[in-house]
Amino acid sequence: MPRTPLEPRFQVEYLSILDAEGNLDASLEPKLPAGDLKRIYRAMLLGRRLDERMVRLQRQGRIGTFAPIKGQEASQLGSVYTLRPTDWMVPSFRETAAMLWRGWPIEKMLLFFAGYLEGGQPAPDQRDLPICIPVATQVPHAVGLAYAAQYRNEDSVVMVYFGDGATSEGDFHEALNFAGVWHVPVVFVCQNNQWAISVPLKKQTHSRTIAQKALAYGIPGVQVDGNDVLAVYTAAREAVERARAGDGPTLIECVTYRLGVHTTADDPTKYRSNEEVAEWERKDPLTRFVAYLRKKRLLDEGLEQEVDAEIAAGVARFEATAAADPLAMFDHIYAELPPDLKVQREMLAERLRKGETGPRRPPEPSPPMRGQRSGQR
Amino acid sequence: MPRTPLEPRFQVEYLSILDAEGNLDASLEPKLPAGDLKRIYRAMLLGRRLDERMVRLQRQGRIGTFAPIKGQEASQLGSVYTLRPTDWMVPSFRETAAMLWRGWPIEKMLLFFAGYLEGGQPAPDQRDLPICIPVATQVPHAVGLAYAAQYRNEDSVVMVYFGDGATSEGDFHEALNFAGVWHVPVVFVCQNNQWAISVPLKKQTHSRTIAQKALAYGIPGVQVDGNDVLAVYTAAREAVERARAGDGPTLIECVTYRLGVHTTADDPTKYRSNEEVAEWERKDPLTRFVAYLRKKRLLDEGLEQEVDAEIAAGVARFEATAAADPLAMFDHIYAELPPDLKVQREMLAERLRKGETGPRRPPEPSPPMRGQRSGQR
Amino acid sequence: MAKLNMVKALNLALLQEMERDADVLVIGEDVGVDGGVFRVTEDLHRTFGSKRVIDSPLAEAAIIGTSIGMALYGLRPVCEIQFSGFAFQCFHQIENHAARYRTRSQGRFHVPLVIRMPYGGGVRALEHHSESEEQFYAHIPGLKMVVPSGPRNARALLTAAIRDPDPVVFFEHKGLYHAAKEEVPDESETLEIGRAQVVQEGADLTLIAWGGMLRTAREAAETLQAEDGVTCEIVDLLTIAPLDRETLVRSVAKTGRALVVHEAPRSFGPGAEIAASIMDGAFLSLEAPIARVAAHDVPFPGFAREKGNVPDAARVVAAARETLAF
Amino acid sequence: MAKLNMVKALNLALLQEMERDADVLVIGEDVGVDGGVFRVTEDLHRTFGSKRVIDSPLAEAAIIGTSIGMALYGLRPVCEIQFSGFAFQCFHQIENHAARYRTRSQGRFHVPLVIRMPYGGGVRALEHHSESEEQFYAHIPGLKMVVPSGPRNARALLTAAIRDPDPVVFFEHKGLYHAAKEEVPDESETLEIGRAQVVQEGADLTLIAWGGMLRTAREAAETLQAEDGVTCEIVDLLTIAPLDRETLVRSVAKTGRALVVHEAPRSFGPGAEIAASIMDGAFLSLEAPIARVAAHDVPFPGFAREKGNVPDAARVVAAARETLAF
Ligand SMILES: Cc1ncc(C[n+]2csc(CCOP(=O)(O)OP(=O)(O)O)c2C)c(N)n1
Ligand SMILES: Cc1ncc(C[n+]2csc(CCOP(=O)(O)OP(=O)(O)O)c2C)c(N)n1
Ligand SMILES: [Mg+2]
Ligand SMILES: [Mg+2]
Repeated sequence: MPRTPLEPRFQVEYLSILDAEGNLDASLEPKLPAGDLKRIYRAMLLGRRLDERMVRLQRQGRIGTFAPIKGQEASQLGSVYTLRPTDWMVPSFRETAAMLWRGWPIEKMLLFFAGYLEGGQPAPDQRDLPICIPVATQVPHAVGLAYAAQYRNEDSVVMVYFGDGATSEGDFHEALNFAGVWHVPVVFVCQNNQWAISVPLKKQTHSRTIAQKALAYGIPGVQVDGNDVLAVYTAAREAVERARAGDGPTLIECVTYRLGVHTTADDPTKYRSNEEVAEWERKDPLTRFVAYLRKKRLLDEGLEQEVDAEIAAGVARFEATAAADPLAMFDHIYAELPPDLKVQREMLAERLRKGETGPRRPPEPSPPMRGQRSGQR
Repeated sequence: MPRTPLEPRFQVEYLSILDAEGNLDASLEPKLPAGDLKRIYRAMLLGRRLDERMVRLQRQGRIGTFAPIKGQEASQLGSVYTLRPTDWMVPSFRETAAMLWRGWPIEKMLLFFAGYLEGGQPAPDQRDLPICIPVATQVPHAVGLAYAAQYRNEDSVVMVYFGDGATSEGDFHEALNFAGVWHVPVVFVCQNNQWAISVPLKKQTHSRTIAQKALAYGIPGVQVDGNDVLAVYTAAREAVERARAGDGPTLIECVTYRLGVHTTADDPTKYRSNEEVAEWERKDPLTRFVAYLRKKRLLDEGLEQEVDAEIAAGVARFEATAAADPLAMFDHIYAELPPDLKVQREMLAERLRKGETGPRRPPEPSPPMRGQRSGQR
Repeated sequence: MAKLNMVKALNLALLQEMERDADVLVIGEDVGVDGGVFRVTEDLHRTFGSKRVIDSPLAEAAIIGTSIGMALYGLRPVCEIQFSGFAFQCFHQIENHAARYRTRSQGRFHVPLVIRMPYGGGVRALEHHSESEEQFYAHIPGLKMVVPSGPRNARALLTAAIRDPDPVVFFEHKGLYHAAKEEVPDESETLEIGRAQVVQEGADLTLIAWGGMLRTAREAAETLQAEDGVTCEIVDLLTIAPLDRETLVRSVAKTGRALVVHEAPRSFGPGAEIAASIMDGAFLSLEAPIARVAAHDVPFPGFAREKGNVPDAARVVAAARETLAF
Repeated sequence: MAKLNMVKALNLALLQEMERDADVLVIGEDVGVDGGVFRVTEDLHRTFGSKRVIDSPLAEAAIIGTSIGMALYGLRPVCEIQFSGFAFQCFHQIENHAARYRTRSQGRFHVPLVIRMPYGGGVRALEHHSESEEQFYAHIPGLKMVVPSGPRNARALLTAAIRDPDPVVFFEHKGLYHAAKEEVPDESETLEIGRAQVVQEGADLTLIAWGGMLRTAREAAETLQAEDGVTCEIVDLLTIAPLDRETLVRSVAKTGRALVVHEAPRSFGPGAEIAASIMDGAFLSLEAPIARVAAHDVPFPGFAREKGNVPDAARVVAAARETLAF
């Protein structure tokens, strides 16, 4: 009767297969087809190179502020690779590499960050939600999609991405709690990149891991080395299979690091040391995967050039896009435009005819998904 | 390197000292002064009897809908007893017994449920927040109070009450997460009475206990027999001492039961069986505490009459309250009434003078904090 | 044809739409076994089971957030927020997402969602159980905001809302739930969202109201007719947004005078847009400023004082006389 | 006296109020070490430490909710919501509690809270980073809603807001942060909350604007003066709620014509209350309907299309000419 520890005691596992030094735990090595290993690496490289290119485009003012992914390629590809086209992918705002894998064309990504809503339009058959900016608000959408899949007796699985900071939001909590009660096929992928803009994890939550937050919802939680694409893949595959088998949701914490700026409007030197960054650069997910593939003789020559050419072509298509027609802002408000909006549209058309106003890039400096630094600074 | 269980494994304790059969675990028996044991029992009895009286007052239409506490007296008194007057008490809407202990006069409680805001006014020196109706929204207020106490280097502790259903709200999550990061002196008391209106705990969350939700915030969580006033007291004292010593927040889950209706507008027969209720009536917190006190020869004669007299006096004072002056609705909006509100006040005064309108109880049937049943049903 | 109160009429709309379309489901706190705290979803769980009539955990943001996900998948969730006073908990999901996914995805997705909420006062309820928040939803582009005034139009509008491909916030006045019974046809019928109705023709003054205030407007009109020989034209707005300016302007162009009555606080309330819109469209016909009779700019004062705050017929009559005498 | 942009001016107000009153503290996402994403709280953490300048976890509802608790205790938290587009996450804490504790506790408690938010568009930002939500706060009784238009009044109004015993929502237009520098006196000064300012006298038309739209109104006034020989009276609202109807009515009683310009969507927007209030107070002086130039009733269309949505001087001039020709 007295003080009884409740059994079973709760437990969270940490999974790592390929460490920063390239050491492999062969007993856990997943059996992935050579072709897939190559495709995964190519996608990671594409993400890395496009990221670098986008930073330049932003500096040139050709796109607005965006959130680079450098350092998180393994977390994204190791997880998204486990999805089928009929599964759903629900991104936050830092999943460029995963979104490209899911079929988003480069030019759409660029259009999005150039302020064109067209960049947020998924293909008609594509089961991806557009980029979601309000932190954690997409998580309940993923749970709803998973409920609908179950309701329709389809075996599709939903994978949703969010950051460590997102776990502090009420929406994260409510969504995981619903998922636990409903036992729906959803995989929660937290890219714990150690920072929420300038706020380090220890200021974000007092819990030792993000994974253990799963215990609050009675669902499995696992922590993986997010820079180890094999470990991420292994954890994600387990979670996706569990979901598809009807055994409910899983929370995966990918321990990774944002090697670059939070967004192109951010100055990380204000809040973190170069030593810390250097420390994590040694754990670069690409480096260790390259070492692994080299041992397996799976590294193709000229891959970089190939990837850069693909990026160049995408940028060219983006540059070729016509200036945005302002009237299109009335196209997708309601299924049918109400009378007053028809009038507003007509008045804008009138002004455009008179040349009173029109689409041109305002003079202001290019600012922020999360703020802009003082020009003075 | 591979799959490593993270140490330490997480653990949640269950605490029970005096069981339903009145068996005592002497090794854990708290050493409470006889006088205090008597005061605690008197307060539990007062809560129970006032509850019964309020149900009658509501049926007579003399007060509106309210939330009875029957069955939760031990959870409330065992915890609130551990507070000093200089500590803060933050209620939800079902803490009548705890609020009386904190010094709220009976007539104020009645006024509140009769639709008089005066019933929500704490005494000038009283460190209690008024009843809070939106579920879980008071929890962050408690964390803020605790932060302020720490900021001012005062050693006051904050105790906040909420239900099992409240743990599903985002505000619960965000508040506990902040408390964990800030390490502030707050005690979270969840009265898990098994039901959120018609929703049973198993539909509320898939976690085995509410206590284990503390693991998500890296704070201690304990589950206690909420119908065992000695166990609740022991857990609460530990938590309050921990908080006062600067060792941070605690989540206490009191496993109890709402023996009555959710509110006087509720019909529990729609969603739960009489067997279940009977089952819990056998675990009545008063019965076992009476047995305990009888063994200790601490039961006073005529206590019931005394308590009923106190209630009668309070009801009389309530009945003696003058009709509400409508103009008072402008008294506490801002420190200074803005010009337009002065005008609105003047217009109402004018209408009252003309007798155009005035304070009278509208004809509608008395409904709900949580809804009203169809008159037809 | 059956005589139903608003609760039963709404229940009928839900039942028939769920029978008609397997994608329609109901979700909210206590909407299943309990049948909803006002019994609007009574017995639906018996007929359709707990997968289609979902007793959700206690979290408004997730009720709307997960319903948005279901809607994106192609389902048609009808959400119940137990009281409109608790809908601010999910306001971000409504404003950030329900109202925007069609635009954000450029038509690839849309959100056929209905969000039902009991609203309004005069029912001796506490804080957060007596307010009128229509203004907050009316100002959100991408949403529609509907408020029925009786059993028959409630049933027809809810049916239309469920079939509408876009998100509709649907307010149900607590005071109307059991107020009056009306003949409601057995076969389902719809009312066009976005159309106001002239429910009484008149020559001297246009009274504009919706939901619970329509009764008040009718009462006032009777008094004005009887005591002043004044005939009022009464417009039942039914849809707050998109606002039917055409009907409002046409009426005031005829009467030259208008009075809006609502339960929401006066300042920055729905009456302001209605007054401003009428001024835009009927300026030259206006013989007096458009009057607004509304609650004071105060937080809910407690039901013991509510009578002095929520507009009643006497206030409307007094304001109407001023407008007529202007 | 120093020439400061709005960022530095706001920073000065915070610095001086924190020096003046140990109960003033700052809380928000990235307000500490980072100095805020717009640098408004720059260096405050160095001066006052992390207990007074709190880098909070990422949760708006708890930022406001815990700040309410601090305010109830007697502290004076100045909260930063990183962008006004994310304030709906804490809207329930603002509406349910910040605005109501004084009333609920009948004066035993009050909530001396300031909620700062960058708002507004025209800065090439994404969704939720470019909207103008003042209307939502203006309609909440118990709140005050302030929007400065330049460095000096921003500093004076923020100082007043911090000293105000009641909750103040304080909007800062992103486009103004680095737009212009102004002389700002070294010693702290305040501006009365609830008072609009006539910033330019004129005879023919009253232009009403605030925040980022004041520039637009001034520009339009210059064009109208130069090209049409029309003199505009410009009212800088500064406080949206409680609305300074007296100043508005006095001006329009003189000019007979008025035009409101705002970035928020037109329908059920702040312009409606302003128009309706002026009609109430100056009906007989009105020579034309009060014009409203506002954003369209659409969700944010993306910054590539923003130019066609946010009002600019050309639109104001065109609308003004219609009003003048009415
Ligand atoms: C609800 C909300 N609040 C604030 C912001 C501003 N903001 C954008 S990203 C970000 C930090 C997110 O941190 P995390 O969740 O760890 O994701 P990361 O950026 O590290 O990938 C913040 C505060 C936002 N977009 N949404
Ligand atoms: C935010 C919010 N949503 C809904 C309600 C309506 N409501 C009042 S009490 C209640 C159930 C609360 O359950 P629990 O937290 O377990 O507390 P209990 O009533 O069992 O004491 C609900 C849904 C509310 N008051 N606030
Ligand atoms: Mg992060
Ligand atoms: Mg409960």
